[in-house]
Amino acid sequence: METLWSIVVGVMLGAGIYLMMERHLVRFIFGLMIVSNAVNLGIFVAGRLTKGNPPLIDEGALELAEGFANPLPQALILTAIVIGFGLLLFTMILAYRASTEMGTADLDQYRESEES
Amino acid sequence: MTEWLLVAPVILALSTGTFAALFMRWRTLSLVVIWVGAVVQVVSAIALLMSVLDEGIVAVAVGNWPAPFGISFVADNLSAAMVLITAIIGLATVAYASADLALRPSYPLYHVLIQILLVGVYGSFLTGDIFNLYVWFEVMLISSFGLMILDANRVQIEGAVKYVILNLVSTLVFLLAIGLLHGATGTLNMADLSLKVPMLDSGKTTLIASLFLFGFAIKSALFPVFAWLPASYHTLPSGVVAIFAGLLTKVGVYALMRVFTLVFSLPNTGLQTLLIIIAGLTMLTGVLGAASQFNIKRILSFHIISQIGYMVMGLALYTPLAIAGGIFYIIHHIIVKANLFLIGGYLQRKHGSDNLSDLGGTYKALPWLGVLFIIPAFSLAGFPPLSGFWGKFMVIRASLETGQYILAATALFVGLMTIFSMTKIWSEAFWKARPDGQPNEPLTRKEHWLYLTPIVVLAIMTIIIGLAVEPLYQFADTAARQLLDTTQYVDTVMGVLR
Amino acid sequence: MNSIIFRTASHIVSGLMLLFSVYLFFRGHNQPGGGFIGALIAVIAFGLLMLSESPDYVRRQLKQTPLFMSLIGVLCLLAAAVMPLFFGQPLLTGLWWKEILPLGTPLLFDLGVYLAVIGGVLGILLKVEEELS
Amino acid sequence: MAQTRLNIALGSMVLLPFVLFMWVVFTYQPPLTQLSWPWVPSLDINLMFRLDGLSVLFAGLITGVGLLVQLYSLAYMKGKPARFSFHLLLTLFMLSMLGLVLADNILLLFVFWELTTLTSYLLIGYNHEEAKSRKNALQAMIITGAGGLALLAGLLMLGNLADSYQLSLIIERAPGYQNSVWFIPSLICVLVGAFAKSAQFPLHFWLPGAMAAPTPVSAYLHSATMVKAGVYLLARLLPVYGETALWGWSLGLAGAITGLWCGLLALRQTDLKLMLAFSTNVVLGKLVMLLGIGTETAVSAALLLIAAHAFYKAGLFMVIGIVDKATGTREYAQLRALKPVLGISFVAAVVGAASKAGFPPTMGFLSKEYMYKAGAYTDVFVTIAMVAINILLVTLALVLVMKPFLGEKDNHTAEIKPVEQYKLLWMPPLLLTCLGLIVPLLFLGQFQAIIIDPAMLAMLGNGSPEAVKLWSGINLALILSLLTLISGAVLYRFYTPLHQFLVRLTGALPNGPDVYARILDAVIKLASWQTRTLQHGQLSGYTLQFFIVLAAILVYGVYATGALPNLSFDAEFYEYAIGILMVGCAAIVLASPSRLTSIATLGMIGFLTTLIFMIYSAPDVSKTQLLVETLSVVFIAIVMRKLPLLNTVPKPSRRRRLVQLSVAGTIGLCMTLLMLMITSDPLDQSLPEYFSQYSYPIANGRNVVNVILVDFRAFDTLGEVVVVVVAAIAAISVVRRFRKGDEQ
Amino acid sequence: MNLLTLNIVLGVSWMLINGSFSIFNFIVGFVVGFVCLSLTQATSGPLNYGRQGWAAVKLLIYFLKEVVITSIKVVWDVLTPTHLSEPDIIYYPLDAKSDLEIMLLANMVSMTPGSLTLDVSEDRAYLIIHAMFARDKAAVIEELKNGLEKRLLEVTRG
Amino acid sequence: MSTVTEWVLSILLLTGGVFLLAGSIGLVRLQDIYMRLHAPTKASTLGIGLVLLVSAIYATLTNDGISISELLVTVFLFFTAPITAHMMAKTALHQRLHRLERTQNQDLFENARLRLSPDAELDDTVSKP
Amino acid sequence: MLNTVVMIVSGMVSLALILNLYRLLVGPDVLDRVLALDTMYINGIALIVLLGIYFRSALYFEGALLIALLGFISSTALCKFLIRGDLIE
Ligand code: NA
Ligand code: NA
Repeated sequence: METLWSIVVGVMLGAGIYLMMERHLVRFIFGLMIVSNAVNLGIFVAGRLTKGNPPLIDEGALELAEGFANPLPQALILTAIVIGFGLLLFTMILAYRASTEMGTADLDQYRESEES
Repeated sequence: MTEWLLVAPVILALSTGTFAALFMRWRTLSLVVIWVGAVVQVVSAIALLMSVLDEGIVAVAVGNWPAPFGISFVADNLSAAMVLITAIIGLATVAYASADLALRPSYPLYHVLIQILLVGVYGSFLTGDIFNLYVWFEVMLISSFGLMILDANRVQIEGAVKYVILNLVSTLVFLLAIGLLHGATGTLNMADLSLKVPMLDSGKTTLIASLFLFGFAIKSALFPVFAWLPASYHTLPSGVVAIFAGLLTKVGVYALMRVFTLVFSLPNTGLQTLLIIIAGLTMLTGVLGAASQFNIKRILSFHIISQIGYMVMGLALYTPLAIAGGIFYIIHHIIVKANLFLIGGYLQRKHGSDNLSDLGGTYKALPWLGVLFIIPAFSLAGFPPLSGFWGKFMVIRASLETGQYILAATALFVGLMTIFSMTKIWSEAFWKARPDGQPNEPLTRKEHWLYLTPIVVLAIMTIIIGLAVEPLYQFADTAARQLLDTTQYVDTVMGVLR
Repeated sequence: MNSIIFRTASHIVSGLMLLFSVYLFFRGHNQPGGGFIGALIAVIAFGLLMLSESPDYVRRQLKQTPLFMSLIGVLCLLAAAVMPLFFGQPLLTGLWWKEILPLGTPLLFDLGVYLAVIGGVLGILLKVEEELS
Repeated sequence: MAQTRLNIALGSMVLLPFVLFMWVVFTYQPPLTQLSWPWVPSLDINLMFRLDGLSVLFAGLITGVGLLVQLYSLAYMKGKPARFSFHLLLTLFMLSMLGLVLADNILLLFVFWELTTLTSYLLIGYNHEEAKSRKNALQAMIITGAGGLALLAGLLMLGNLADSYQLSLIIERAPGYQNSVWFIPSLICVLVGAFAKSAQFPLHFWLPGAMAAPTPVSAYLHSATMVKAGVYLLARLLPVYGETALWGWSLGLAGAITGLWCGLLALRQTDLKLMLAFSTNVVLGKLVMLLGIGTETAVSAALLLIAAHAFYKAGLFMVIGIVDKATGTREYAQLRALKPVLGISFVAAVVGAASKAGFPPTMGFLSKEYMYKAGAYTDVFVTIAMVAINILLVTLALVLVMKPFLGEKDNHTAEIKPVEQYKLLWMPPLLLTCLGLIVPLLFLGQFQAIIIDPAMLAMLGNGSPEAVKLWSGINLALILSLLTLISGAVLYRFYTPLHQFLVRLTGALPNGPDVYARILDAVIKLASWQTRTLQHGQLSGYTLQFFIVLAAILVYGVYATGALPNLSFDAEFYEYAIGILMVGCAAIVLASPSRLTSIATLGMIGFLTTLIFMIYSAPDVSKTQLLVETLSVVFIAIVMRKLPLLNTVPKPSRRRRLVQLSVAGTIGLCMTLLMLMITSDPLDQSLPEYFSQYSYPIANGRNVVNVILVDFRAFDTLGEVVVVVVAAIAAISVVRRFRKGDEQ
Repeated sequence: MNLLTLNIVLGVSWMLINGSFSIFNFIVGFVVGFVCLSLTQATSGPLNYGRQGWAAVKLLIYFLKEVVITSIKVVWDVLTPTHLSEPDIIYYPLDAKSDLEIMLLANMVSMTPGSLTLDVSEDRAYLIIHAMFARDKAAVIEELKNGLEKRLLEVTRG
Repeated sequence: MSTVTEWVLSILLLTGGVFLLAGSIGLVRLQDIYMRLHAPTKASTLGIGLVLLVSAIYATLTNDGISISELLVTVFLFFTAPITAHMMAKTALHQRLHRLERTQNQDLFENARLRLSPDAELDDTVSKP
Repeated sequence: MLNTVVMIVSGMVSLALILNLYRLLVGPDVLDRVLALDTMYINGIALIVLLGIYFRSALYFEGALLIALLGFISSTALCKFLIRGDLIE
């Protein structure tokens, strides 16, 4: 399983990074979203995959059933998703503001600040 | 008591920020909260430092979960010193911002965001957990985003876009690196990692370490991934850029130092030579960048990069003297660079510009400001016995001792170019005759002192650091040894049991 | 553009969603759910109301500004974090009062998450709707 | 009131050199007095001072000349702005200089060395509203600063050689260094530093440039003190390096070239002050040559010359200052017949010039005699160079006296004000120049006993071989001296054609300031070019740059690793289906020119990710992912309306697309490899097991993921929530008070 | 139906999602539902709760029957190659008055195959329906009047 | 669980599948947006309803407690599907999307768009497409 | 047997999803894509419920409820945006 998902993560990362290198602000954001997803997935896969045994302690039991899924990467991903969400929201709204101010979404035309 | 002291900076700054935000409508109350908070942070940071000096490395298991399972907060010499410097810069910024930003529409929010920024910085310095470090990095990053866009104009928004986009790249890679490191070792606690990483095969270690190096390199603005810094810093209001310039990149350097000593031992990653080259090129490109600029903030921004090179040089050489030099340099640089930006901001406020061509006549009009400028400027340029000389001296000596002659020569040349830049500012802004029609905004007495007090205090600190080298060297040396010999750190962290 | 059908239905659906949100929040400690998930559902519920009525309507129903809500949330987090310090325990140690009710500082903590996230995300949503439309 | 305070301040600063002079005199107990306080013992940098013959000679000159210059300045600077800071800087400079010559620790010496650079920079740029002053101050700063940094490297290496920074220890351990690899590099670095400070060719030009400073500064810095710092250092380190051939060669060559070339340049000048400045270069050249020879005679000659030069050059500078003050010009073309008005100055000038020319029985004459003696025993070329240099000095001395003071007035001549009414203006120069005459005539024995012998002892470990005498019979040196004087006078006869020739010659050759300016210019051009290249302002270029770096270090890492992981295709068909769908969706986003399709596809990707989390036992994550994804899509749909279409930005070129593709592909591939490597080994289970074990009994929660979030790792969550709240505040601030209409 | 009913529905829903039917759970659900409603509702009406329960059950059964039967018709049209449909726009005069009545009716109309609510006219007099098989407009209207709307109004008006 | 139940469940499930598939086929095959709205709204909703019903019964039979919480989803879907459809129809009207020529009373589309009564006279300002 | 049927029905639903995908890509109008997306939500829920039956787990049901909620919200929100003219290509 990990082989498949490692490959998928690699492809997604590649696709996202490709988009992040583009000139259109929106394409960058698309890339950002894909890479965020891929990174979360990467953490998940690196923490090993388990099918059908979520880290929930059954009623009456004191600990998780044998062969439980590793809860730690899940918790990490949750934190990462939330943080990524906050950053993404900010980025999108900044993108709106920027493209409205500059009149373009072409990142290469955002050069005013660096002209002396 | 340790339980309190170790978490106090984070909690205090967070409470300060939260209450200030709650009382935002009552400006005075909000300001009182901010001032009290900032002062208390300094006090608590001093107490923390004393306790570290007293007891050696201290640690606390947050949530009372023992070391590899919960999150640890740890303070060794390096972290405690960084926390104290941060608190001092935080207080200085509060004072300065009270003058510099008071007329802006979002004024109260600046203070709130600065506090949250401090939360992130303190957290980064104190945490003993690599994922927790990521979280604090993000806290810092998002509040820096916020500070960048408050009341932003067109150019500032543009700078912010570059800052945000390029920093997001770093963040994502950093996060991925943590995930993979966890996948390889099954742990996140840095002390625990330092025990488990050596068991990995070298290929994995090198690759994961490269990811960390890349992520931190962006944060600390190393060659060739520093573009975000000169693209954005100069657009910021001075009250903001001083804290950015002083702290943010240094958190990146701190992270490099921590991770590449504790988690990965730099020589074992196969990246040492690379880092040495990077350090040299960072110094060089930064200082050359500054040589081509004619705007105070831009010159200073490029100089951040070149100075970062010295700090990383300390790490890259990986001897006690070199790392002590790097640490000494960080401490010196935070104070000096923040101060230079504060002075630049004062000039900008007074004369409506920070372009060298628009400035002039300052020495004649405000000779004491000239003196206040000379101290940090020539300290940055490495003139003995000011603070900047010592760090430089240590890393250059270390590089000679390790046979890195080219690196030493580069460092010396960069020193010369730094002199050139600083004298350029001095010559244009201070010595040159006042240009015709230069505006001169009168400041109220209160504003005047809010501007000057932090400048004076930081200048005095620069001198004190320069003169009281012995205790500081001892301190940095201990810090370096703590970094290089991780046993004490690991024992302390893993020893805090439920 | 107004639609009686949509408006009437959205009130019901958003009520249901808020209920679901509270439910998920409460049982989060034992079953999938928790503060963040609950909060996002609540945000979506309010978002639905915002779409069918107006951002202003949602603000009036909330009575408090989203910022205030999130600050209260952060205060809950801080309280949960600091409280154990006064009992001689490290920061964020879970304190439980099982004898009275299954309550503990982790629940207060989760409540903080819940409020803070609702306030934060809803704040952006309302602002964006107001400014961009 | 303010005036009184100023006077008190000035008075105390004037008195300070005197006090220090007295302190030196009374503290010094020949042959050696050492003082020491700890400063940075861990780095072997301590406040160690050493009063021996050499340092006392210099300390005496520094404080003595310093006192006179301060007095002279009181008169000279009267009515000028910022007098207080002028005197203050002068005092600070003097203190730095004093520290330099007294330091018994090479790093302490370096500290003072750099302080003299800094204070002299501020003094040279005293007339800072003039662009030329600023430029020349910077020039001096850069050159001596560069030298200083080289010196630092040299001293560090020397310290490592000797395993100590303590000067006396280094000298004590001296003979054993030659075998070390650091020896020659340290020698070179030290020489660069000393040459830069002492204005040796080709770095000589900063010194004349420094004449932009007020005349008292020139009189002090460029006669007795700062420029001698390099000479002092060479003299100090003579026992360490003097044995090597390189030392002799480089010092001899540098000194000779400096002496000859600067002598010619001095003759070419029309500004009297510049002429003096260049002749200072000449003297420095002579001193360096003598130290290069390094024999006892040469060292005595050098010591005599140091003292002689300090007396006459400071005096002459002051005289030029008086002339300048009286007439408002220093161009000799406009100066004639000053003698009647500036009589005392004329006397001082004549005495000073005599010493400069080596006319018996002045100090200058003495030093020249010894110089020829030293040269005669070494090398014929050295001797010829010495004679030639001294001939030039004689001519210069003649020009200095004859041109301005004698002759008849004509209509080009400037008005002369009677400035000699200020006693403080003429007394110091007169005293100084006359010292050059009085000492050899009356106190020669004492001078040798108190100054020369101890200094020799300090440098060479033994006193001078013979007593210094004015008359030692007719010998080669005397003949050469005579020859020198006659040749100088002859040369003065042909001064006008010589001057014209020199003007043409120097016009044709590259001059120092130009070369300096061109180098500086080239560095700044290089800087601009590199900054344009690295900091080009195109954001997509930056991201590309960043990712290329990432790809490069990953490839390096993979290359270093070499091992290929083993693959296992054990997934079920629906897993493959989801995987393929995800890849397909990613491809659609890459290829689609439509925003809406892209957004919908992004939604799909998010949804598929949700499915993955759901399948692999992560219910909380899958819910969160779903919610976040939906909200993200909603937000992006709202924001998208205000963003330009995808086709508003030009399509990347084919080449660029290829680059992007290969960079992105490389990173993706490397990450896949890394993940495969990681997942092929088993994961340490101690953390999950701990969580499983304690989640319910202690943390009272059955949902372990939630327990981790609110208890085990609650601190993460705290930070995460702060991020969300701040993101909200920031995002709201971005749009607040801003609408599209606000632009107008 | 009014807010209280809605509140009770929410209370029951709470029990449903909790999967445990107890008084305590219902009370909790009711209270939570109350808070949720107070956050989302614009107006509140007076309490008027009668014997609509039975009518509701009757409505539900009728509705499900309609759905199943006519669904098959649509499926047939979709799956067969020919197109039997004769689409039309129908203005259906409303007896239902309150927001809730109109909404429920519109929903049910939409869910019964063959007809789809497009909108309600501004003056609330008509339901605008898109019908797929509208050979006889009047019949369609009549069927709705006597079928769904009558039963619905029995539920809402008691 | 008896075979009969299993048969019943299987048939119900299959029927559900058929409805779901039919809804999607309708989405592809039907000729204008108004008619395309009919198919998923009804058939797919019914299909998912059946699948959920099976799930509920199956869960009730296999677990010890009764699991009717799936019914909540069903109710929710039945409640929201027509509203979504209504919103889409409204959008289609608003955008004056292409409509099948066969549709009778074409002129009423504009009335519907403006939510006017059928007999209302459209003034000149409202241009018909 | 039920498992086999579940597989068969899953296949049918997958086919339905592919048909939706076709409509999503073909359009012709934005609204058609929205409708396709909405239908995909429903089919997605069906798949998840089937998964729940297959794995005999009740955990998937909540995912289904969530998707139902979100599907409703997104579809109506998209319509709202379309009517407002927010979504222009
Ligand atoms: Na940063
Ligand atoms: Na910085």
